Amino acid sequence: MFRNNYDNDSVTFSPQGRIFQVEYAAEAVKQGSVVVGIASKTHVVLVAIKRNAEELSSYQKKLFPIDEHVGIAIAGLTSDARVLSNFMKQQCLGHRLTYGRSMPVRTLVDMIGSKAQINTQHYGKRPYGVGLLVAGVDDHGPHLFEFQPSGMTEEMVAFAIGARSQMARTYLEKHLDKFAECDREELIRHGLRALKESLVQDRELTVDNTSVGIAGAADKAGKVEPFKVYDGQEVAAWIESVADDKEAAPAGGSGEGETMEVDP
Amino acid sequence: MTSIGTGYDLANSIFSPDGRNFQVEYAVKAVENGGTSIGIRCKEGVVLAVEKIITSKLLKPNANKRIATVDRHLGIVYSGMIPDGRHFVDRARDEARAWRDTFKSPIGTADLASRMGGYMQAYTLYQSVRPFGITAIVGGYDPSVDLPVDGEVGRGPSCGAGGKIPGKNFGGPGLYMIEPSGLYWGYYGAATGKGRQAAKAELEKLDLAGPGGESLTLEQAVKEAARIIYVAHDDNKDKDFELEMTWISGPEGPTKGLHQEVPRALREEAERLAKKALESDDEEEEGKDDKMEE
Amino acid sequence: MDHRPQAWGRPRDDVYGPYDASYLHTSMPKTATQSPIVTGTSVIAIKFKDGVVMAADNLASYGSLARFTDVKRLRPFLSTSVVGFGGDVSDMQFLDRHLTELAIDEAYEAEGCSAGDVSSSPSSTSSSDSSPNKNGQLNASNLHKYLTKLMYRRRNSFDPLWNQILVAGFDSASQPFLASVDLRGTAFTSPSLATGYGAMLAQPIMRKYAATEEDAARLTREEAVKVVRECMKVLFYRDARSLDRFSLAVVTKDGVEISEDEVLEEQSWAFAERIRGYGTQTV
Amino acid sequence: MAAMFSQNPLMNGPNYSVNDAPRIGAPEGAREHRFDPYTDNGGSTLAIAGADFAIMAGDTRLTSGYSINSRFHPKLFKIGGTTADQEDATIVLSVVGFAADGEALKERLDAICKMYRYRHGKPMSVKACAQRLSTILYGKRFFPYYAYAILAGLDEEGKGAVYSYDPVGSYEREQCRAGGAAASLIMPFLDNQVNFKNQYIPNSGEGHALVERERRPLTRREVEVLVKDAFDGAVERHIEVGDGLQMMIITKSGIEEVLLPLKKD
Repeated sequence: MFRNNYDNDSVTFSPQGRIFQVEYAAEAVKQGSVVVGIASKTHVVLVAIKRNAEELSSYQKKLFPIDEHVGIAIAGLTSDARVLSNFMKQQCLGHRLTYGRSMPVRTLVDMIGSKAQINTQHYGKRPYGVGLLVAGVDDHGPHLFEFQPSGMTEEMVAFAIGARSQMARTYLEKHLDKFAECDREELIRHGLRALKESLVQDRELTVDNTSVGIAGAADKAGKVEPFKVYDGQEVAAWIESVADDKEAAPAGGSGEGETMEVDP
Repeated sequence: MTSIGTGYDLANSIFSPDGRNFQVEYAVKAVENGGTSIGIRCKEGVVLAVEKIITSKLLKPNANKRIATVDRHLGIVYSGMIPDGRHFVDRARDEARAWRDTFKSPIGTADLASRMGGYMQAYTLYQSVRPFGITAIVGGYDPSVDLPVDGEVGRGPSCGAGGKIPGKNFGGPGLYMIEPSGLYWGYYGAATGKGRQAAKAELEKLDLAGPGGESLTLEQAVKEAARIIYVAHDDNKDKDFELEMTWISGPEGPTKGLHQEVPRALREEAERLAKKALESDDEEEEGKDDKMEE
Repeated sequence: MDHRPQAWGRPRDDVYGPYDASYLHTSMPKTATQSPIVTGTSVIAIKFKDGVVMAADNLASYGSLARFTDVKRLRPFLSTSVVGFGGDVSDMQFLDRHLTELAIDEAYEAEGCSAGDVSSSPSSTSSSDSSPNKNGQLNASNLHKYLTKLMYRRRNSFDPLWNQILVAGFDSASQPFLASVDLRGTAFTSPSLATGYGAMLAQPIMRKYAATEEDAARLTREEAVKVVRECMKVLFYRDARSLDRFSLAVVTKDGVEISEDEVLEEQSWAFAERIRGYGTQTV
Repeated sequence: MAAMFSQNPLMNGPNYSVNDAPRIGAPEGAREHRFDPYTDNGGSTLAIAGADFAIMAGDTRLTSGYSINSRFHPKLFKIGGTTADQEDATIVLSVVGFAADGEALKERLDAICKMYRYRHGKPMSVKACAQRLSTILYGKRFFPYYAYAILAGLDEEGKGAVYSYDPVGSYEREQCRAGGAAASLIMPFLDNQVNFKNQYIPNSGEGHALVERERRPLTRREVEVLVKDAFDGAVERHIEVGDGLQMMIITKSGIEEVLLPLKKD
């Protein structure tokens, strides 16, 4: 029934020092559809592919606002994500009430990290089956964090999680150096292009299956662009701008790489 | 691992017939897969360093810190499962706060090591929890002078608090390493993680317990720490890594008794020297004593 | 607010009639501060164009007894803000310890958030950063909000911290910030503030110089310090629970300077001779 | 003994809004309190609903006893916006009485509105918000928020809506309401000017035959003038009111804020 004797629960080490239950939970993340996040010096963007169970059903939400300065993208078990999302919302609200400021993004991410770690050390608990990309802005500027079921949280320049996300990550690695200086629109386009890399053959980005979320750090006047999710017709122009642009990549000649990549 | 499969390794807090607790041993395995951490204790203070393997190019450089401050004057570095380490640090901070609540003064390095050793050990006692998959190194500098009690409003009496033995030194640097079993010892130089063998060999050459520790300045210790991490990384060359270093000096030293990140300029200088030392090492290959020259 | 800390938590005489102090002398088991014991008198503060000046004398009184004469009632927070305490001294010490822990927690967060590229500059030993807000740590306005919640929570549990507190520093827009909170959690801000007797004696003087924010933004540091020293002198002349040794704090963007051994110079008690009952009577 | 040291004259107060007879003769246990958690911070508020707008107003003085703590302490708060700066808020709450309770009440209501937005993806209606506010107040029935709240916004039809509350949550929707220290001074003025009470057409008859003046909804301009007049009158007659007048005008295009000076004496 089990692959080995050591994967029954999350409180048993294998002789190699691994905890299989946690590794399996990480597999659940790969079951979810792909989400991509990128941070520049001024903005942080999340883009996601939404799935629908069948032709006539609605699309599963992938991006959630947490507080005015933070949003998340999820891949994996949506119900686990909701637990974490509600927790984060409460923490942000509480912090704002107590200190009159927005919660530092790292502090918030560390909180869910600690919460998830507990589930990997106690019998009768299971690790969360969801991975998150947490995007937010605070006094230090824009941030992008990855959260794993193990409780591992790391700050990234750009990242992708979910099904077939490796292709998106390859795209991101290739364009890594450009992101810092990107403006808002360029950043979204990079996000969408990365997303396209991970699409199954003959699937396209459409207004129905694409979500974009973005937040901007304080500008010179101290004004923050609050995290907002865009769906439906709101993302039409962006999708249009990256449609069949294999040649029309932005200045810097990044297009040549695209043909090299082969979907496995 | 001859005993694998006998069934005594399938649950926590179980002894095998020959008196071993397998799950704790397996937790040590998790530590041995992690990046190398070291600590060096010299007369002027303590240096902590860790090798952070870069698992993805997409990680933000220098943003993910692994050495944590506890109270103001203590540092903790760990190898193994990072989320476990975070939990461990959270607990250490709670202990430091509880100590302040009770005694109105900062916790000593030895006291923190003792409490955290106890905490770690408690996770080997029950079937319902697993041991920590980390080995932690705790460094600190206990003040040698009387500190004001927290919340003190006035100058107090002008004469000393008393109770001190003339000629005896109080306070000073402390370095402890806590293992998944809860076992901990004080060290002059401590190393754990994947490259611990090489690192230990290098630490022993420094002769920290003997005259080496007396003569090593804190700045030299920083440079040695960087070099040792580079040496320890040598077996793992295919992967890139980031070096993170912190230090704690006495009240007269560069950190004024606080646990702080090593200033960037010094760290880069130390890394430059470390790379140089490694290169000349490779050329000679004789394995001569490779003490660094200033 | 009444100038006597003993009167702070009581029903107002003008509303409820005179308070029968004999209620205080029952032999009930005590569970909370029901009255202040050792108290500090006024704290005063005024904004100026680059920051805030605050002062409080070094006396802690036990009733009418001048009990402790070396008590520091101004406390720095994270080297960006100053907190001044009036009222009960033991509650002040509790708050001081609490703020120490808060500052330590804040430093934990700052260390995790320190963006890699701008890692701690060489030779930086203390955290006196040039801009108080850009480092993402709690500024004076955040701290005041926190203290307000703390004081209000304690009043809700009928276990108040018997203090009136002034917080000085900078807000998130890097403007000088000055605000007050008392034992009931009532919080407010103003270009100049004073607790206890200072609210009656010092506040009118300070308002002459800084009636509005605009006025305060024209004051120089020297002028502000001068006004505060003048107020401390007036308070020493007229407040029987005051001392001529005091602490003076100046918060600017460069950090916090507190000098704890200020002495009132050039005192003139000539006015006292004409007042019967004031000093030695010759008649 | 306390009275001996009191600097306040022994009288029943200059008509403070929280006026209570001294509790002499109450049962022994009832006088056990030592720490009085309440105080009155004075000030006054006022709200008037128009055909397609609502106006909330309040002075900005904060007092304790005869001291002026602050000359600029707002009593009006925008509620339930998406962000902390309340840019897209559509509801205004005013609180007067004990300032700390007022502040706590406002923050609680705002947090609830924000959670509502998070859960339902739309802002709370004034009607729902009004009911919720009542529930909050009543929830602390036995340790009340000592705050007189007024809530203003636009209802589903776009008409101005004003809800007024007592400290324990009893509430009703009204055309206009004054609250706080000078409520008793302002309210009769409003009865006469907003609801046209006691306004008759001269010589239209005797006694009950007198014909009332025709009632008509006031324009926004008229209401703004009315509010200023009401506060100028209150400042003249009540020591706890003054310094500044803060006005928020709620229309379908958002909330407009106006600050006017009042006498500072």
